[in-house]
Amino acid sequence: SAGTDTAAPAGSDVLTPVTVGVIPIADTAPLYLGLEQGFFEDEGLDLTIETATGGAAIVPAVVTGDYQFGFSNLVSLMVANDKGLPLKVVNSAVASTGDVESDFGAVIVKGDSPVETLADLDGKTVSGNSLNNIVDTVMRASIDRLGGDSSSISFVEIPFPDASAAVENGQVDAAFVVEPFVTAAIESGQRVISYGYADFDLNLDVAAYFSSAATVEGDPELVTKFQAAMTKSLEYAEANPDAVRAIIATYTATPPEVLAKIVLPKFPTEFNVDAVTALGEAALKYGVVETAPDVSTFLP
Amino acid sequence: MLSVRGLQKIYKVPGGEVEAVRDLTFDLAEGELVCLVGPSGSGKTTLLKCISGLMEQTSGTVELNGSKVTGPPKSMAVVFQEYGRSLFPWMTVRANVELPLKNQKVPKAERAALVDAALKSVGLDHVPKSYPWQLSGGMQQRVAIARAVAYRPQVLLMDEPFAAVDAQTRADLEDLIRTIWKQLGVTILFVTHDIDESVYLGERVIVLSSSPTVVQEDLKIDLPAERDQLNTRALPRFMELRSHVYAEIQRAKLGPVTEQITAQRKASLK
Amino acid sequence: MLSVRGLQKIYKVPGGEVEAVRDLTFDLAEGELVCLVGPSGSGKTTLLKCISGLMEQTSGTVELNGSKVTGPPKSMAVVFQEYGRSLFPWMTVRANVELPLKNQKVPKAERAALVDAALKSVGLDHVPKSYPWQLSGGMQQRVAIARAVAYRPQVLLMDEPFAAVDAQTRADLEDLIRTIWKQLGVTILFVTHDIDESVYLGERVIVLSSSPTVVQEDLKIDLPAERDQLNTRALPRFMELRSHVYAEIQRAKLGPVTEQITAQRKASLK
Amino acid sequence: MRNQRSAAAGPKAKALGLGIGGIILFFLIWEATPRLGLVSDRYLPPASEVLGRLGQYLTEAAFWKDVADTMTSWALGLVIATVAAIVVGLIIGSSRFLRRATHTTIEFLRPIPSVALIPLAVLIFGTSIESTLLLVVYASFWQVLLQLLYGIADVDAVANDTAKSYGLGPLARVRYVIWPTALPYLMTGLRLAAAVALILAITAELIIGTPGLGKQIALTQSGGAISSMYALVLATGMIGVLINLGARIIEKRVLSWHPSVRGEVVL
Amino acid sequence: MSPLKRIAYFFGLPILLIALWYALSFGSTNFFVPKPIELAQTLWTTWIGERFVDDVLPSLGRLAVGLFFAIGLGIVLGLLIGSTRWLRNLLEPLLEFFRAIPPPVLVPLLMLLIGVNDSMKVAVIISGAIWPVLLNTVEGVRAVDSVLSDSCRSYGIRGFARIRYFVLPAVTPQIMAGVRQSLSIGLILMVISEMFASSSGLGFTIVQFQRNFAIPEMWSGIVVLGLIGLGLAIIFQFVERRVLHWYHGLKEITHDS
Ligand SMILES: Nc1ncnc2c1ncn2[C@@H]1O[C@H](COP(=O)(O)OP(=O)(O)OP(=O)(O)O)[C@@H](O)[C@H]1O
Ligand SMILES: Nc1ncnc2c1ncn2[C@@H]1O[C@H](COP(=O)(O)OP(=O)(O)OP(=O)(O)O)[C@@H](O)[C@H]1O
Ligand SMILES: O=[N+]([O-])[O-]
Ligand SMILES: [Mg+2]
Ligand SMILES: [Mg+2]
Repeated sequence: SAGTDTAAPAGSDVLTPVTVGVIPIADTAPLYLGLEQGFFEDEGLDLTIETATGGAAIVPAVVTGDYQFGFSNLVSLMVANDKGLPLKVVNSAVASTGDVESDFGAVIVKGDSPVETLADLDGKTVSGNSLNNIVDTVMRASIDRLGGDSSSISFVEIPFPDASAAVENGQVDAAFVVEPFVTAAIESGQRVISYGYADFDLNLDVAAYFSSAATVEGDPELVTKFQAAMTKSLEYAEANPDAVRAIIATYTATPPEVLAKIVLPKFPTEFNVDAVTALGEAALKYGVVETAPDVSTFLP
Repeated sequence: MLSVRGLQKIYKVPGGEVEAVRDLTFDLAEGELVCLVGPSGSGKTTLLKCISGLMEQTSGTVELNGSKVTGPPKSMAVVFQEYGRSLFPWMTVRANVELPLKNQKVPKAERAALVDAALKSVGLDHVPKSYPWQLSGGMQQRVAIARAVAYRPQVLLMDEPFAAVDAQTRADLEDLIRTIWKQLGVTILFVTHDIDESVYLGERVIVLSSSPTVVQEDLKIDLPAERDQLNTRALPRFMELRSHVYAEIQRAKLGPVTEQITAQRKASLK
Repeated sequence: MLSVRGLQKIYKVPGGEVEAVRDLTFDLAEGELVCLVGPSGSGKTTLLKCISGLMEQTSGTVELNGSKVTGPPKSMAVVFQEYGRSLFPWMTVRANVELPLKNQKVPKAERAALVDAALKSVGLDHVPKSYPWQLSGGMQQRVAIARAVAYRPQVLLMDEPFAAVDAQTRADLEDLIRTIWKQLGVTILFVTHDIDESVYLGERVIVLSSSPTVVQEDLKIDLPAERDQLNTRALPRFMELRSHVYAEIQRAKLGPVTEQITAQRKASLK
Repeated sequence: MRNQRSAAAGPKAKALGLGIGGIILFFLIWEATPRLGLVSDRYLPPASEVLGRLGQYLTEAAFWKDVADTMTSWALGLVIATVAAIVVGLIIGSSRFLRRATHTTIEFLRPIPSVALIPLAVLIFGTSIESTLLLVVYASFWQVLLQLLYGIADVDAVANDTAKSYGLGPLARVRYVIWPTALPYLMTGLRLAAAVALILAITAELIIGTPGLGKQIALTQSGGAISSMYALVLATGMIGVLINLGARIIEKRVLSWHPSVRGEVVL
Repeated sequence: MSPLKRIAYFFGLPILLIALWYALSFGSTNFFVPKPIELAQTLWTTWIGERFVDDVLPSLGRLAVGLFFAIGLGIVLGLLIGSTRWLRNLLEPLLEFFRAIPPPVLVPLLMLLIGVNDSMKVAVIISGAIWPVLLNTVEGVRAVDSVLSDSCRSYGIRGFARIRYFVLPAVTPQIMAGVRQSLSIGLILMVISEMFASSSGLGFTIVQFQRNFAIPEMWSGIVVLGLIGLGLAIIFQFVERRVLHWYHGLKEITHDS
């Protein structure tokens, strides 16, 4: 890849500017890597990464065309699709590790908690970062699959950074957290009872890159270029975990010693259609969407 | 010049009405100096507020130079009884006196001269940079007087302007008012509690009844035009006049004169 | 009873100092009624504020019954020159007068009697439910007086308490003060601008020089104890005394007396 | 009042000393809370650790860049909001008709949280500084406006009559009477607004992700760098203290005639 | 004022603005910008019924408790701090420090110290709504009329009596200015407090709508907030007229002329 760093794209001097709105977490490392490695430049794209802390700021910007692409979890995109928002999924982004013993998202409990599995959570209080979204959908599905009763559980919203403290202080019985808080929780003596995403499906696509319908229809060439660059970036990230850890340090505030220990997600280039279909059905079952997405048109 | 006709003022208060002024009718000729006396609470301040267009009367009219007064006329200046609150605490003494002139766009040099002269005439040329709240009560009141004097109004309404100043200063200020009046030909309506003062100062003294108020007496002061603190006050006619006013006020205080009696008196005066 | 020794007050103002009172020394015996006169701005209000412990003097001492005054003593009441601002606008007239008594935990029935009597004595028994801002200037001032009277203090300080009331009411209030003074044996220090009033009211008149202030004259008023508006004022001795005070004030106004001269005068008085 | 006078000897030094004393007391309590195990130090690190981290930040150029970004939004937003509120306030405040006619609308718009306007802001301005500005302006505008309206209502009747009787027209009265009377209220409004503007600048950065201290706080939060996060929160608070200090100095100058300021000099 | 005029004043400008909005949004198809009629329908279907009882009422309850304490504490602390110079010097930097911390940052800390419960949400409301009352009270106490203050002192009215009969009424106009600010800030913080560690409430619901792209519903939630604010303002005005009748009398001498 050393060659691509310096080689100017032959033929076209002028790069097409493209802005992607993302959340600055480990999940979006491939995009940063792709920028660093020049994969976007190779495709004739002049990439600008804009960060936001959630979809609330990214989606409107993509819809208005301020950003050409955005990053969001899949259930949010299903909801948007359900509400008739003109958004299109264009590329895979991040998925569970395929390992039920180690993933980047987990349900944690206090070290001395009697809770052993998701099925023991009946009647208890559980937190997720945002309700009626991917986190509680996968938890509910797993609980019910294990013979528990997800409707007996009261879910509350607690942001990932504060969830471990809430578990420790007994304010919630269990919490869904993602890295780096999974590692931190385990180190402080808390226990993982379920790697939530992997438990739902070993290879669950958690989030995706999307664009507006207007961009997809009006500038298919741009989308193709983005997809090509993204694929290269995802492959590169998947192959170079150390590079991933290194680049995360540049755009997050996670201390390096923590970064060295966290579990990285998978960066697939293709969607796991079955898992997405199951996720859609779960979202429908738990009332997150009114109609399950038609996966054949929902995915690119 | 200034004509008050059938003026009535009723204050609306929660749970009732207060008829402060019942029926006042009198005229001020151009360049007259008239003193207004009356018991405490007889509506002198109320009357002044109506004349100056600051408050709307309940009925009756006030006319200045033939046109109805509906808002404060520019050519009028008022010295308020509550002198302390009529000075702006955020301005120095000088700025307080200067403000109306500045507002009238009087050129700077002329303005400075007028302010200096006015402050000097009330004996306050040494404190122009002080703030009102750094002054004694009497000094504050004199600032308010200086402001009115510097403004050179056509009509000057003064509500007990000397209440807070000492006897000597009061005498000086009385003479100042008469001097200004003669020099500038300004029309003055002067409210006071001091009977001697009303006689000494005025060309006419109007005595108000107690509330609800009517004009109880309208007395011509036939003293010489040139007055002087020592000699004028010693004149037998002065003594007569002050005794008359005193008696009238005492009568006023005995109780509100009924409209009937007032009507009679009015008729008899014509 | 009340002893003022070498009192000096310097106001600090941005960019300098104002020496309002230079050196005041005098005594009030228990149950005395002393009038204080002096030119406008001579520091009468300042002096009263120091005596009542509302303001700290720069140097000198004030002693009440042998102990230094450092804060407002409970047994003292003050009627302020700025009467309008000394009344609580959120309380009715009655509540204003009643408040100090309530604060002293005077029983309800006694309180009501005291308030009624005080309001009646100043001629305001018809407006107890009005608010101060619904009253005329003179009425407001009388409310402040009623409040002090109802309080039955041991020492009563009054700062031009009659400035806003009419002549007739003033005469009535003067007699009221003398009556209260005789009945209750209260010690009174009374600031006024009216020379006749000071002589008529006081057992002694203290004349202040103009600022920076010293005592210019301390005059015993040797009039009969029983006074009456018509006869007392007509006494030749009354005329003499008022002329004397008048002359002193005029002298005071001519300029601040130097400390030296004051010292001489003090020596010669002993 | 008595103690005010005894403080006359070096009152400024004494005030400063007390203020610093209060801050030290606060830090001591903070230090003790995790050390005594009242709260786990994984969730609330002791003050010393956070102060150390803050010290480190102070040497980093990136930190100062964030501070500059936040302060730019703050200052711009505050100025726009204040100017707008003063103009609107003086117009509405001096007319009884407008005061009544706008009442419903103002009371309806005022409690709408700026944060609820984030989608709208992003929709109109994207994630540029204007989005943050919109939120800052919206939130602080009402603070100033309302205080100003109350201030205008407080104009002394006699003072206003005096001005009217001397022929001061509505504009002159605004300048010479209404404005000075409302100024103390306005200063309080400004101090309220200054804090709200800072809060909104940080909150907007936090949620929208425009560059500044807020974004950095969000990053440290999601990155689990807890002492860094508290160090940044501390920095935010300190900026608030500095802003208030500045406001106080301006106030002392502008309101030297006002009882709240002069009372301490004279009595 | 006649009732008719009152109604005209109340609805005049809002109707004008809605008409303008209607005209402007006529041809618009923007997903994020609602239309008046659509919004009115959504408002009705979304908030009337179960949601009102489950989400709006509990929020209002917390708001009421929070405001009660914010106003009470603000007045008490304000009187204390305003009349005690050393206390003011001691606390002012600290108070300014806490005032500058954005609630979204404060929430995790309060969660840590108080827990995930109604008390925490009430604490968030207090933490923000207290400032206008506190600041206005402090400033008001500092600016009380000197002659009135002297009157009190000379009559030996001190301590609690001084507060009750003098300072408190004198400062009430300023306090009311602060309270009015606090009402809307409290409402804002009610929303913010429900954005974290929550599972129901008006604020929570609005944020849910926003996240789930239920845009008309989200706007209808904002309208509900505005209406609640308006309701608070009307209650407030009623109370203020009562508490400050002397003040309005005092000031309206000229305003009416
Ligand atoms: N704002 C008001 N509301 C109700 N009543 C009022 C108001 N202002 C004045 N009054 C009443 O009107 C009457 C006349 O008051 P006004 O102030 O005009 O008297 P005045 O002649 O100026 O008295 P004074 O010589 O004592 O100043 C009084 O009885 C007073 O109580
Ligand atoms: N707060 C203040 N700051 C500065 N100077 C002041 C202050 N108060 C009073 N003075 C000055 O002190 C002097 C005495 O004032 P004081 O009010 O005691 O006079 P007074 O004898 O009561 O006058 P009057 O009869 O006019 O009420 C005046 O020169 C005044 O300007
Ligand atoms: O307006 N606020 O969201 O604080
Ligand atoms: Mg009057
Ligand atoms: Mg005085």
